Amino acid sequence: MTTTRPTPGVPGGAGDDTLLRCENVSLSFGNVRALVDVSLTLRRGEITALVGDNGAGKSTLVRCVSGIHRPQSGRIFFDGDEIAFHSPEDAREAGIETVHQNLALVEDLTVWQNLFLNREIVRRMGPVAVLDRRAMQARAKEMVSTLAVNVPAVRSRVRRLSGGQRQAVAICRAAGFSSKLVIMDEPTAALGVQETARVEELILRLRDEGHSVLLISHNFAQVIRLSDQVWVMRAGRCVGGRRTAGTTGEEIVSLVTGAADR
Amino acid sequence: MTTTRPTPGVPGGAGDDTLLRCENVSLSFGNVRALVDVSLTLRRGEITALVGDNGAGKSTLVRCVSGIHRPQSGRIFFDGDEIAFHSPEDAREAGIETVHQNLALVEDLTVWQNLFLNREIVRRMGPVAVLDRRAMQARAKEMVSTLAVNVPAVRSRVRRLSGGQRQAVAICRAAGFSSKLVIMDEPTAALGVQETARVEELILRLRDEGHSVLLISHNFAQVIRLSDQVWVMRAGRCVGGRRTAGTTGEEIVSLVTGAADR
Amino acid sequence: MANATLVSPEREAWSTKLKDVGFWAEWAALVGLVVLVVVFQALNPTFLSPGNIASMLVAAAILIILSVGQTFVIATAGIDLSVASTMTLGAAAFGQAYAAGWGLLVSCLLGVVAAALVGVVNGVIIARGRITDFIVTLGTLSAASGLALILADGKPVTIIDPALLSLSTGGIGIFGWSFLIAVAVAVIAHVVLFHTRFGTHVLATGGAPESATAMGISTQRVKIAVYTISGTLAGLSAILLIARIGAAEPASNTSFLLNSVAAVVLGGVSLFGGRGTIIGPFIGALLLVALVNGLTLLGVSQFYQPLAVGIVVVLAALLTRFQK
Amino acid sequence: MANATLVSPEREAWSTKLKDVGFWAEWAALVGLVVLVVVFQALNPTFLSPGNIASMLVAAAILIILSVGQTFVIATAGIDLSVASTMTLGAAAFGQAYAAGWGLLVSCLLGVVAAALVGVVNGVIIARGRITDFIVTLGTLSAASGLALILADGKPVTIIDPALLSLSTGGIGIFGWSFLIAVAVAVIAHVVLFHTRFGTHVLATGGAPESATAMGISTQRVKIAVYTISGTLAGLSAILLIARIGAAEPASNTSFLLNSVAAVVLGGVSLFGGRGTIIGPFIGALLLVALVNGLTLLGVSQFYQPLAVGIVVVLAALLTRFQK
Amino acid sequence: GSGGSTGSATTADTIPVGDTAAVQPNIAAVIKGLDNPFFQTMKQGMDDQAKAAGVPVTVQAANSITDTTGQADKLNGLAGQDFSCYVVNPISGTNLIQGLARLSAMNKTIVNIDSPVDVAAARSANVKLATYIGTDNVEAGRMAGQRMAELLPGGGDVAVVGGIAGDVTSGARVEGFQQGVGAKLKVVQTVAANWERQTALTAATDVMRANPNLSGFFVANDDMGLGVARAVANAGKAGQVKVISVDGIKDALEAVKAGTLDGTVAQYPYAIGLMGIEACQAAAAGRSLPANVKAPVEMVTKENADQALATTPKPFGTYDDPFKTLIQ
Ligand SMILES: Nc1ncnc2c1ncn2[C@@H]1O[C@H](COP(=O)(O)OP(=O)(O)OP(=O)(O)O)[C@@H](O)[C@H]1O
Ligand SMILES: Nc1ncnc2c1ncn2[C@@H]1O[C@H](COP(=O)(O)OP(=O)(O)OP(=O)(O)O)[C@@H](O)[C@H]1O
Ligand SMILES: O[C@@H]1[C@H](O)[C@H](O)CO[C@H]1O
Ligand SMILES: [Mg+2]
Ligand SMILES: [Mg+2]
Repeated sequence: MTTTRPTPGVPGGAGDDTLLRCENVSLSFGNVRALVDVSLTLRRGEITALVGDNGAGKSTLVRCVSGIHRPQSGRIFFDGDEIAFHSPEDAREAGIETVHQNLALVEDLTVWQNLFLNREIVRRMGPVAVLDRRAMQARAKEMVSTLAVNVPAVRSRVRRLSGGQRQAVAICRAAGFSSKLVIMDEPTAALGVQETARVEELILRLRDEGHSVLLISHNFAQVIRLSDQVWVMRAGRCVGGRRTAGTTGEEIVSLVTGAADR
Repeated sequence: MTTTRPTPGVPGGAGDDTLLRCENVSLSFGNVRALVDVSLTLRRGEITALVGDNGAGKSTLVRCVSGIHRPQSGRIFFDGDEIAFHSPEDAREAGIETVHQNLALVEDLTVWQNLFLNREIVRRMGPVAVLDRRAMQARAKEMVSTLAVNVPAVRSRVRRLSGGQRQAVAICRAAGFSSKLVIMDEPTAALGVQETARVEELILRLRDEGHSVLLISHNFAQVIRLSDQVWVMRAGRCVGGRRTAGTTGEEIVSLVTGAADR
Repeated sequence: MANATLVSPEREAWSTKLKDVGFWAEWAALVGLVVLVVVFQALNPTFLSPGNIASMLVAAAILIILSVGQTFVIATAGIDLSVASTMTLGAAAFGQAYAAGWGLLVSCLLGVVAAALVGVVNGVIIARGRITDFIVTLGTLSAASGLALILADGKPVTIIDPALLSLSTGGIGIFGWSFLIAVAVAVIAHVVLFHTRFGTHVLATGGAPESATAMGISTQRVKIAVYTISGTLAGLSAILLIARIGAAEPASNTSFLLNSVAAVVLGGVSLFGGRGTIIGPFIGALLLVALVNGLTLLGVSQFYQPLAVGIVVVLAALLTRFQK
Repeated sequence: MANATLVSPEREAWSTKLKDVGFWAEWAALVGLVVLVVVFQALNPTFLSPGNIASMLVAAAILIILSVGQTFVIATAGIDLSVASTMTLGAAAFGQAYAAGWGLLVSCLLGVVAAALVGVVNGVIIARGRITDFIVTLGTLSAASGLALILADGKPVTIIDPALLSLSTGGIGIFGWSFLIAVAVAVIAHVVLFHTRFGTHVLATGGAPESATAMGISTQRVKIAVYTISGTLAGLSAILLIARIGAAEPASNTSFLLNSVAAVVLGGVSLFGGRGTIIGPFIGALLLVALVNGLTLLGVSQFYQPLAVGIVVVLAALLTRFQK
Repeated sequence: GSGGSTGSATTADTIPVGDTAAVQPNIAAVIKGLDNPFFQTMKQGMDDQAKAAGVPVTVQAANSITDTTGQADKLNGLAGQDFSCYVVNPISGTNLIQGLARLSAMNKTIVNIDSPVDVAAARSANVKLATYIGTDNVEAGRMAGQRMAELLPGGGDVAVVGGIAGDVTSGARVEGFQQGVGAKLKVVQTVAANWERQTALTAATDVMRANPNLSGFFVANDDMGLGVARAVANAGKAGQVKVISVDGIKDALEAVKAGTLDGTVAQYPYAIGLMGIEACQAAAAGRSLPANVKAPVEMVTKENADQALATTPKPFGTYDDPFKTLIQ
């Protein structure tokens, strides 16, 4: 078993089916070096996992890819082109949907309004575009029922939902719009067994439907179960990558903790 | 393997070493019946786990015990006396510390201020009691270093911490004050492997030092690993209890999902 | 219809709604208004005479329009302290144009544009400069009233225009034109807030700016838009004000500021943003106008009026709690 | 010392602090004040004459004290719109007691107690009734000024008292007594906010009320306390006001309301609560007073003054952004 | 009233005390609020006279006519500077006392115009006023009351629209009005309209509704008076309900001429401002000033409205200006 160095395009061989490539991405907050020369790639049609300790920089990397932060140096390529998103809207336009760790829900809006936030369905009525509430509510019901166990009413405000129900809504939203890449930042952290199982099913289904998935998780069993490729971050750096088929939970733990280096 | 019915004082036999007992506790929010006749007990010096799907009512039960909500009916006994907490302060006075699912941190305060929130150390200076910042900071450093891996600076504001770092702070706070019962609502949900391991160590240490622990977790492997007793909730009801030694992860899953009833 | 049945089981029962505190909070203004009307009518039967209703509605028109603008701003968790001064500036701009003989239409346009520009400035500074709404609009409060004084050289311009006069005195039945304009503004605002993408984005920006940003909503653009709306409506109010008093004055109109915010808050809109209705502030404005009207009708002494207003405002807000 | 070394590695370097936007936001008022002083002094050398400094400091005293009270309230994410009216009520109570011949001390006490009571009422209604601060204090704004009018029968009481006169004219060097009182109030407030349990609880209540509640802090009690502080300080201000204008007047002092909030916000305190300093609002108040004083010294025309004030207020706030 | 003298120990570099007419005063004025044409006219009177005499004058005003402390701050700002004569129009009887005490201590000339400084307060603070020029607001109200009684010989109910509740000037005018109307007229209601035209309009509408038999309004200033007149017209009661206000601003004079307003008590702020500057000149010349100068007041009605309009902002009648001769 050889350690694949995080050289762009290399892990696992082929370079053509690369969907996302980060090259030496760095970002600091004041004197906190959240990302230091991070390079990694993500293949089309695969589930790629990103693991690492708390504060390792995983969410920060995700936020760079989804247009919230802009890297201070380094380049990001998506679907063949170098990208420089100016806003999350750009990333969504380019086909990247994200389930953020903080879920990015608006508590005072209803479930269906959150699901269609900035993707609202409208009907033209003369010069004005009016929201098609009925269509959105019906579609929302479908989206939610595929995932949640205690299905939240799509007309209830998110404020009333339990932690797990909220997570389900956020995941539905990311999965609900045809996108090339779905990023999930700890999507099952607050979920129960049944919900977790459903989300895992959904992640596999997304892959089978041709989407690529970037999954961040602290649950290594889950990572081993689902992913095709694992990247490991430690203290802002990407310290290694493995094809999942050729690794074990123990090896990943040792990479995460740095035991492998010693 | 016999199913212990959730009869107060019964699970496992002995009744005298009961620390907490809930009898037919019910609570509704509008028409959401979050708790329906919940009865369970918790033994002194043990780790008791509470599991159940999202929205099953676990956090609501915890909030009743820690003085945030008051049950609409039913009784709660703690340490031999019936209790009717009017505020979380009462619960803390009685010796119940809680790590809430939402962490209950104040983002704009520093780590040490959060750790000592409403437990501030003061120095008398004539008629006035002045905060002993130095003492609190020193103590805070000790508390934090036992737990976190990427130790957050105790003087930095919580707003700057990563999700995992915040969780560590909240746990430190609950563990840091001598209490009879420490309640942890999904304490490792956002934690990395190393942090999770440390929290599990800490939970065991708390037990060994004579504290009782109520642990809520969706991670059944963890529940089996740590707990002495498991209670299962489903849709607001407590549907069963098991001594951990006599059960398996599979049985718990079937209780949670309701497969056992069919 | 398939769609209808799909939706109906989720429609909350009215009985549940009535038990919900949030529901009452949103309708406190209505309850307050009804109580007030009953009390005043019992004490003085002229209160509900058609003539008095008509004059109350006309008197409320300006406040309603300002409150609608304020609602958009407050829904984004902002506040527009400059509404009243902006209205004054609009009036001053109108006055100068009219005095220069540019005609009614151009003058109206100029008044609205001047006020809208203040809104744009507010919005741009707040959104791009990322300065607290409170301090920016406090600054433009002062700056706009200064500009109005400079423009008008501190003097009122008497405007005698038949069209404007009929705007303030004519109408359909007991509904004066200016009140009907206010109703039209409120209806449009309701549609915009609840039936357009923009409206949803306004609520999202107020409720959870970070989440809105993460979903690709440009909260900056939304902020600029709401302040522009508020400014534009202040300009429209300026025209109604001129029509009402027959003059364009550079006077400060301070009472409109606090009253517009009070109407919004009494209308159940949270100052923390993210929630809002248009009907609430509409009724809130009516409540405030009816209150002063009723107290005057009853001949309550001028010294006791502020006390009575204060108590009623607090009681109206307290209603939300007693209903539980 | 062992303790010191334990702590020192965590002390953020100044260079880091200077790069931090939050740091500049908190000190914008100071930067603004320094810029203003430099500009005014360059344009008119009497600006920094001892006499002018002395009169600016005295002029700032009342605003400083009101802003300190307002800071406590704003730190809990509230707002006290009634400060100015409460001060008026305090003055009216003082005036009646003094006119009745009850002597200076009793009159002062009564004035402060009356104002403190308004604060208690605010706090109790807000905390127990759970009504938005804005609407409650808007109500008491009106009610307190009504009470002041009723109490005084709408007439001012001239207060000629040598002790009060020396309070407003005497002092140590360029520091008038009233300014020294304001400094003392600010120092005590700073200690309370940052070196007592209560202060921490105030910040926690404002920053995350649910978390504070979960930790057993009675946010209700904290709310009542901060409004009582604000009311009491308004009462103290009333005495300084009487000393300054030589009369207890029931007329409203509206400009103090917006100025007190402006001073707090310019002082870098967030209206969303949870953060705060005392020195910031202190400097914010000085900035606002120096601004008007400087414009007067320069002989800026009356019409241009509001415009200038508005622009400077926004620029002072913008400073926070340019520093990055 | 003794004349103030220019120059003092603290400002030795300025013109020494002298009795020649060539000695020019350096004048600062602090008046109430410029958002009302009344005060602008006052300023115009000052500016015109200063220009004519070639003396410098700086006019500052409070932010509004309720801004007592703000006005005090402005006076204090000017007090530190090198002016020899201060013209003040205080918002209340005492709000400027502290600054005036400082000026008196420096031997500056203080000319009090329009609203008087409280005599007792001035005495106790050692404030020496060179002269007072102004109209008696009680007197102005009384004139309005008498006129109202003439207009309504049969008696009836009248209402009063005041400024901000608790305002001193408004209070004095209302008091005078009540004295002037006599026994036949009854004041049935007094409302406060905050010196705002819009508020006055709304309040007057409501008052007429409450008192259908109302036959007259006394309004504490012209701006509000125009709003009340409009309310009367809107209610279709033009001519039926009389409206009299105070000030004599141009728009009000025109309204009187047009018959929408039944009268205004013109106070001629122009003359007050002008005489204020003259007083400074006279004091600088070492003349001794009269303690009290009554500024002209005219009851403007439809009969003399043309005359008033022709000379506005100057008074149309002749009036006594004792300073004219002093500065000759
Ligand atoms: N906006 C910010 N300002 C300052 N520091 C930040 C900010 N966001 C993140 N950080 C810091 O950057 C580092 C990386 O944080 P990040 O959230 O990316 O970690 P993570 O790998 O997602 O951790 P976790 O598993 O706990 O979610 C942490 O030290 C964190 O404190
Ligand atoms: N304050 C509240 N108002 C209304 N409904 C509530 C409130 N708190 C909880 N609920 C509802 O009560 C039910 C139980 O929620 P609770 O948070 O106790 O679940 P949980 O078992 O902790 O779930 P999770 O594992 O997702 O945290 C849910 O349906 C939730 O929507
Ligand atoms: O004398 C003035 C004017 O009448 C003005 O209209 C209001 O304030 C008074 O003091
Ligand atoms: Mg993360
Ligand atoms: Mg929970």
